[in-house]
Amino acid sequence: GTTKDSASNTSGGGQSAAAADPNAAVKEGLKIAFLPKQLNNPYSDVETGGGKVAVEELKGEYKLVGPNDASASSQVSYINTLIQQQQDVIVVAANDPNAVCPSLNQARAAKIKVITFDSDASKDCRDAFINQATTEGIGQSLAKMALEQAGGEGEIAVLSATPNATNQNSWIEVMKEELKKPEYSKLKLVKVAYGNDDDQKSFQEAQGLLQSYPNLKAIVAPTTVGIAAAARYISSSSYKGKVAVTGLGLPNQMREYVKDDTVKKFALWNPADIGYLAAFAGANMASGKITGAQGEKFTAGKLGEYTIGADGEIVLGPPTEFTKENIDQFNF
Amino acid sequence: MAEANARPRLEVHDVTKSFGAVAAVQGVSFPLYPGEAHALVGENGAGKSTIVKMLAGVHRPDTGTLRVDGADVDFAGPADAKAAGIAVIYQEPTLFPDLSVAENIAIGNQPLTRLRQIDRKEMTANAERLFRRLGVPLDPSRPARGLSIADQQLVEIAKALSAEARVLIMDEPTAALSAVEVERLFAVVRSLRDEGAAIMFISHRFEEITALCERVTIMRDGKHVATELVADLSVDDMIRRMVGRDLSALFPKQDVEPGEVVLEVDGLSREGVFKDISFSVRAGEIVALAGLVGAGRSEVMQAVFGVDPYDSGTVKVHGRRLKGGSPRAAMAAGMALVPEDRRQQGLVMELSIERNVTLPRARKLARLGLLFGGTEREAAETWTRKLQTKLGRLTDAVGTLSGGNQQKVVLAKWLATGPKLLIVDEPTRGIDVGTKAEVHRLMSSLAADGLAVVMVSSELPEVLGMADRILVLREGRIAAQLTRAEATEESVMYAAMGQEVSV
Amino acid sequence: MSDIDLDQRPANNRSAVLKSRLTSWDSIILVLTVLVLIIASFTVDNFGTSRNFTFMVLDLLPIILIALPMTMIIVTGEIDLSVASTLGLTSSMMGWLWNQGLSIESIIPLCIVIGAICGVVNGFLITGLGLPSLAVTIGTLALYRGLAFVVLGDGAVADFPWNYTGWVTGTIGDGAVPNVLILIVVLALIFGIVQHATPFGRSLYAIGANAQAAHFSGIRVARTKFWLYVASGAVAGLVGVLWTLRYSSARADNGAGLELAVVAAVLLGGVSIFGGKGSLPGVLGGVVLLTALQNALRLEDVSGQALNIVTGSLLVLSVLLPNVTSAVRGNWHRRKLRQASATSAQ
Amino acid sequence: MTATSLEAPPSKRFSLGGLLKTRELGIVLALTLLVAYTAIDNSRFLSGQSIRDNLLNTAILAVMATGQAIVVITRNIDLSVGSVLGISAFAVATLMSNNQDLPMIVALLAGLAIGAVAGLVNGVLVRYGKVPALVVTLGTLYIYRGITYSWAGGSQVNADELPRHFLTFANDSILGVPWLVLIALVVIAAGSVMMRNYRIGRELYAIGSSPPAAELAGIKVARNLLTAFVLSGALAGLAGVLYAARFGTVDAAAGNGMELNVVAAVVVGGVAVFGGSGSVWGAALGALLLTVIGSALAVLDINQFWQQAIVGALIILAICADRLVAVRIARSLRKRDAHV
Ligand SMILES: Nc1ncnc2c1ncn2[C@@H]1O[C@H](COP(=O)(O)OP(=O)(O)OP(=O)(O)O)[C@@H](O)[C@H]1O
Ligand SMILES: Nc1ncnc2c1ncn2[C@@H]1O[C@H](COP(=O)(O)OP(=O)(O)OP(=O)(O)O)[C@@H](O)[C@H]1O
Ligand SMILES: [Mg+2]
Ligand SMILES: [Mg+2]
Repeated sequence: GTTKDSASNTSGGGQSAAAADPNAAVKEGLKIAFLPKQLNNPYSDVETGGGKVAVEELKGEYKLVGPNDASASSQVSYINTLIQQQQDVIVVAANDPNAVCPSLNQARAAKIKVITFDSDASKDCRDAFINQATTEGIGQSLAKMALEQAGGEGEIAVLSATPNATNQNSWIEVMKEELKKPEYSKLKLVKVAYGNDDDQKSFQEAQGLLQSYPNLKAIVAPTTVGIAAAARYISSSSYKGKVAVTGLGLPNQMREYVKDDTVKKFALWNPADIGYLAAFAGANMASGKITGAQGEKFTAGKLGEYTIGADGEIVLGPPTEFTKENIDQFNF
Repeated sequence: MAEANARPRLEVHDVTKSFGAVAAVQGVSFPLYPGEAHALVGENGAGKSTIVKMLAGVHRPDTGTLRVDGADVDFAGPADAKAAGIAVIYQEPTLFPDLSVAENIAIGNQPLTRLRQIDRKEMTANAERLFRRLGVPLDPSRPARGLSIADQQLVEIAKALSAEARVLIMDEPTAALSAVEVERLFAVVRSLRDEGAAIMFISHRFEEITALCERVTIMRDGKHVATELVADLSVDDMIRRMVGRDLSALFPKQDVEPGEVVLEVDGLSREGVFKDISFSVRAGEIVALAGLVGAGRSEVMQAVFGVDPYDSGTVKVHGRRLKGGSPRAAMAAGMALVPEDRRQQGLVMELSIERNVTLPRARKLARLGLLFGGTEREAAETWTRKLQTKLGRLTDAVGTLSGGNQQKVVLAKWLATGPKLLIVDEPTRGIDVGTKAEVHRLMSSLAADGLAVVMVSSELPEVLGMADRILVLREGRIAAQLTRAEATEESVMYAAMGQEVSV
Repeated sequence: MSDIDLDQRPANNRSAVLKSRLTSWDSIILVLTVLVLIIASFTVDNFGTSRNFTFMVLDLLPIILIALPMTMIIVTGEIDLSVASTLGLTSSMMGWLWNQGLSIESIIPLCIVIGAICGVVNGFLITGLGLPSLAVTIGTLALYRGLAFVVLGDGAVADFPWNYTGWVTGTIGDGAVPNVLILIVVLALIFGIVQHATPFGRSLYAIGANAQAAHFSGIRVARTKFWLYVASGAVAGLVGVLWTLRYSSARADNGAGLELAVVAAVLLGGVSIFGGKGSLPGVLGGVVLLTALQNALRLEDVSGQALNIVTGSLLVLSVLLPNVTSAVRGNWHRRKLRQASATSAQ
Repeated sequence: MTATSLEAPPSKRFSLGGLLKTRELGIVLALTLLVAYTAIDNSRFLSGQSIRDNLLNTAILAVMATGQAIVVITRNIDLSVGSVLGISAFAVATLMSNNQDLPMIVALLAGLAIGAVAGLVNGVLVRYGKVPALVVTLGTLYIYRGITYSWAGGSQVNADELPRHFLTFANDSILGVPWLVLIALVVIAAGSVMMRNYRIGRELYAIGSSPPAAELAGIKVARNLLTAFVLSGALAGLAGVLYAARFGTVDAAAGNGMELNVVAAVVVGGVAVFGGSGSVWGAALGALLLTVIGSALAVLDINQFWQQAIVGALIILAICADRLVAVRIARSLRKRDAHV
C-alpha cells in the first residue's frame, strides 16, 4: 500500500515561472481580492483596510470576502468563488497552510496571483508571502518584553490563540529557544495556555493561570484577543499591579489598560501596512514586473522599495513597541 | 327528572362538521336538560366523539350553533367551553404524566393562598376527597405516569367532578372500568344530576344506559335518528335504530373439543406486579382472564408475549420454551397480542392504516428484502374489510378513524399475522354492539379452527359468554380457575374481590 | 390527542391524492431546488460552469453524506449532534496513523471503523442506558472533539499521497462529473432504498411516531436505533477521511460546527424533528438547495453574514409556509361552507 | 380494593418528596466532590478571588440557563440564546458608548427589551406558525447572528469607549456579593418560585408534559408559550448586558456557540429534554457545575488538549447519574404500588 514513506507528493498545480519584466508598467483596473482569516476580526479589518487604500492608489478593483469563523476549510469555498470570478490577485491569510493549497493552486493554474499575508500557506502554493516581521524578530521581542516586565526573574506564562495557530506557535518556539540563553536563566516559562482567540475563553484561561501559578510575574500573550482579555481580567482583579501583561496587541484595544497601568509595554507592527504592501506586491506581480524570485525589487507606494527574500518572503519591518508615552499617536 | 318543557341547559342545534370529505356529523340537534342524564349512542364512527369535541370547544362546527342557556355561543377553544361550565371526559385519557395526580385534577383552577401561590395542602386534600367519593385508593402525590388505563380514567373522572360543572360530558368513561368502579361512578354521577347538573353520557353498554340515563339520542352515520325517553324504548329498539337492522345472538359461542396444549405458563413472577402465575391454554380453547382493574392481567399477558420482562418462571409454546423479553420470538412462535391501549400500544397514529395493519408482517411481505406498496395494500384491504372497518382511504392516517374503528385496525393488524395463539386484551373496548358481535363471532370461529385464545376482559358478560375457562386474578395472583359451567357473575366477582358481593 | 388539528383531511379521490402528493413539502423543495439551479445558471455569472459544479459537489459532499444516516435517526425521533466531532476525531486519527507509517489503504477502513466505534458508544449510552440522545450527543460532541485534540494536538498532517487527495477533488476523466459524485449517488441510493422500501425503513417511522406501539409490534426499537448510530458514526468516519483528503490536511478541528448545518439541511428537507415524518429525496433536495443558493449568492458577492440570514430564513420559512397556506386554505373552506349554508337557509 | 387502603399514608408521601429532591442532590454531590478534589490539589481554588471568579463566570450562564430551563420544561428549546446575547450585548454596548451618562438600569432594561422582542418572534413562529421550536430557533440563531454581523461589521466596542460605571458594575459588589452574582441569584430564585408555586409555572410543566392534554384542559397554551419564549429571550438579553459589562470588549461574535453550553447546563441540571420535569435551580446548578469543571481543569493544570475531552466525559457522567436517580425514583414508585 501507499505509506508516508512511499508516497510521492508531487501535488499538481503551480505554474512555470515566467521571466520578470522589471520595466513593465503596473496595470490599472486589476481585480484584487482580500481573504482574511475571518471577517469581522478587528485586527484583520485594519489589515485589509490598508489593502483597500493601496488598491485605490493602484486604481484597481478592491474586494473583501471571508468566512465568519476561522476554520481551515471555510476559506476554500471563498477561494473557489474568487476563481470563478476570475480575480487577478488573491491576497489571503491562510487559516491552515495545507488545507487551502489545492484551491490556491487551482487559482494559480487559472492565472491568478496568490499573495499570502499574516499567516503563510505552504510555499509551493503561493507566489509571495508578506511577513509582518521575521519569526525570530517577534520571538525575541516577546522574550525581551517578558524579561523586562517580570523584573528580570520569576515565573511567566504564555496565553496564546488556538493550539494550532501557525504564527503563534512558531513565535513561541523562538521565544522558548531565547529563554535558554543565560540572560534569561531566572525566567521560568510555566505554561502555555490557549484562549482560542475567543474573548471569553481567553479571559477564563487568564484566571486559571493565576490560580494555578500564584507566583506568576507576567503573562505574555502573542495574540491581540488574548492580551486584551488578560489585561481586562488583571485590571479588574486583585492581581493588578502584581502581574504584568505584555505581548502583541492593538493600541485601540489596549489604550484603557496602558493608561490604568495594567500594561506597561506591548508590541505590534502596523497591520494596515501589511495589507498595503500585499496589494502592491500582488499588483506588481500581476503586471509581470516581478515573479516572486529572490532578489527582485519593487516599490510599494508610500512604504518605499522592498526586496523579495528567500522563498518569496517579503518582510515588512520591525515591530513597534507601545507604551503610555506613545500610544496616543496610533489609531488602529 | 327534568320537566320536558324546562329550558335546556345546553343545546346542539343543527350542527354539521366534516373532515375533508368525511361528513362526521350532519345536522344533528338535541337538548341537554338540567337534572337529567342524556345518553348518546351510535355505532363506531357515528360521530359521537365529534359532537363531544364540538361541545368541548376542540372543534368548531362547520354550520349550526351551540346554545348555552338559550344563548348562541361560539367556543374558540376548550378554555371557552370550560368557562361556560362544561366539563368533559374525553374518550382517551388526557393526563399530564409528569404532574402529580392531585395537580392533574386541579390544573386550571388550583386553590391559591393569599400571595396567589398554589395551596398544595388544599389541593391534595381536594384530590383525597374526590378519590374517597369515588372509592379509589390512589395516592394524590404520585405522578400520573405509569397509571393503568383504568386509573387514568378514574383520575379523569375526578378531574371532571372537581370542576363542579353545570354540564358534564362523558365520552365512554366506563370502557376501561369493571362493574365495581362503574357502580361507584354512577352513584356519584346520580348525585351530581340530582344537584341539577346536565349529564351527557356515551357508552356502548346498553345496561349502563338504561341504568343511568333518562333520555337518549341515537345517531347513525353522522345523522340524527331519534331523541327519546329511555323508558319508552327497549334495548332492541335502540340497537335496531342505531344499526338500521336486527342483530342476531350476541355471543355466538361455538363448542369446540380442545386440542393439544399450545401455551404453558409456569410459575411466572415479576416483582411487585404478579407472582407465581401458572396456566395453560389448548388449541381451540378460549381462556378468559378476569379480575378487577389493576389486578395485573395485562401485565401477565404482556410478560408472556415478551413486551415486558419477568423475573422468574417459564413460558412454553407448543412445548418449546420461549425466550423472555422478546416480542419477536413470541411472534415467531405464532403468538399475537392485541394490547389494551390502542393509542399507546396498538397503533402508530401518524402512520396510514395500511402501514399499521402490515407493521408486524413487513418482513414477510417483502420480496428480496424490498417492500413495494402493492402487497401491503392487499393485505390491509382484506383484513379491514373482514372486520367491517369504516374508513376513507387505506392511506389515511389511522388517527383520523373513530375510536372503535381504530380498535378494529388493531385486531386486523394481529389477525393478519395468522397466529396460533391470540392474546386479546380488552378486545371490544369501545366497539359498538354490531361489531362486538362480529368480533365475538370471529374469535369463536377462529377458535373452532384450532386457534388458542387468551382473552383479558373487564366485561363480565363477555367473559361469561365467550370463555371455556376463566382465570380470576387478584392482586397479581391467580385467585380461582373456573370452568364455563362453574362461572357465574357472583363466583367470578367473589374470586376477584376476595369477599362476598352482590352485583 | 393528536387529531386536534387534523381538520384538513384531504379529499377522498384520485386528483386529491395527486394534489396532496404534489404539494407535499419534499416535492415543493425538489421543484424549488431545480428552479434555483435553473435561474442561477442564467442570471449568475460563472454559476453554470462545470468547474463551479465540481466546487458545489465538493461543498455539499460532507453535509449530504452525513445527512443520510441523520435523516433516519431524526425519523426515529432521536438526534446525533456528535457527527462533526466524530469527523474531527477520525481526521486526527488518520493523520496520526499516517505518521505511524501505516498504508493509506489500511488507514481508510480503520478510520471508518473508528467512526463506527464512536457510534457504538453513542448507541450504547442512548439505547443501552436509555439516556436522551440530545444530551448524550452534546456530551460526546465535546468528548470526541477533545479526543481529536488529544490525538493530534495542535499539529496538522498534510503529506497525504497525491493520487488519493487528487481523486477526491478530481473529476471523472477530467470531465465535468466529480469523482465523489459517484460515491454520493451510490450511498444515497443505498440509504434511500433501505429507508423507503424495506421493512427496516418502515420500522423507523413506526419507532419515531410511537416507540411503544413499535415495541408491541415486535420491532426491536433499541437495537434498530443502536445500529443507526453505528451507521451514523461510520459515515461520519468516512466523511472524516474524505474531508482530510479534500483539504489534504488532517486536523483536530476539521468539520467543527458541521452538525448544525446537517441538522438544518435535514429539517429543511421536511423531516419532522419529532420523528415519524420525512423522506430522503426531500433531504437531498434540501441540501442541494442550500448549497446552490449559498454558492450563487457568494458568486454575487453577498457577504457571509447575509448568507447566515438567508439560511436561517429558509429554514424557518420551509416549515412556516406550508403551515400558513394550509391554515389559510382551511379558513377559506370553512367560510365557503358557512356561506353555502347561509344561502340555502334563505 | 379494600377499604383499608383508601387512606394514603402520609409518611410515604414525605419520603417520596425527599427522594424527588435527590435529583438535584446528585449534582450538588458531584460539585462537592469536584471542588474538594481540586481544592486538595490546590488550596487557592477555595480562595476568595477564585470563588468570586467562579461565581462571576457562572452568573451569565446561569441567567441564560434559567430561561432555557423554562422553555425546555414546555417541551421546546431555544437555540437562539447565544445570538440573542450577541445582539443585545452589541446593542447595549453601542448605546452606552454613545450615551455615556445613561444609568445602568437603562442598559439592563434595554437588554431585557431587546431579548424579549427576539424571544417574542421565536414564540410567535413556534405557536402561530406551528413550526417546531428547534427549527425556529436554529433559524433565528443564524438570523439574529447575521443581523448582528451586518450591523456591527468588523467594528468592536472597546472597554475605553464604555462609561466607567458600566464597566465597574460587573465587579462592584454590595455586602461582598458582586452585582452580577446578585442579579443571577434573583433571576434563579424568581424563576424557581414562579415555576414551583404559581399557576403559570405549573401550566408550563403541564404543557411540556402533554401538549395536547394542555389544550384540552383549557390552559391558555399560546399565552404561556409566548411567555416562556419571551422570558428566555429577555434573560438572554439581560445576559448580553452582563456580558458587555463583564468583558468590556464586544464584537459581533459575542456569545457565539453559547447555546450548546446553555443546553448542556440545563440537561446536566436534570431538566428532561422531553419537557415536563426538572427545575430552574437544577439548571442553575448545572451551569455552576459546568463552569467549575472548566476552571478546575485549568487549575489542576490538565493538559489543554485533554480538557475538552474531560468536559465531555463529565457531562455524560452527570447525565448517567441523573438517570440513575430517576430510575431509582421510578422503582420506588412501583414498589409502593405493589400489592404482591
Ligand atoms: N380529526 C379527524 N380527522 C378526520 N376524520 C375524523 C377526525 N375525527 C373523526 N373523524 C371521522 O369522523 C367520523 C366520526 O368519528 P367519531 O370519533 O365522532 O365517532 P364515534 O361516534 O365517537 O365512534 P366510536 O364509538 O368508535 O368512538 C369517523 O368516520 C371518523 O373517521
Ligand atoms: N408502566 C407502569 N409503570 C408502573 N406501574 C404500572 C405500569 N403499568 C401498570 N402499572 C401498575 O400495575 C398494576 C396492574 O396494571 P393494570 O391496571 O394494567 O392491570 P390489569 O389487571 O390489566 O387492569 P386493566 O387491564 O383492567 O387496566 C396497576 O396497579 C398499575 O398501576
Ligand atoms: Mg368516540
Ligand atoms: Mg389491563
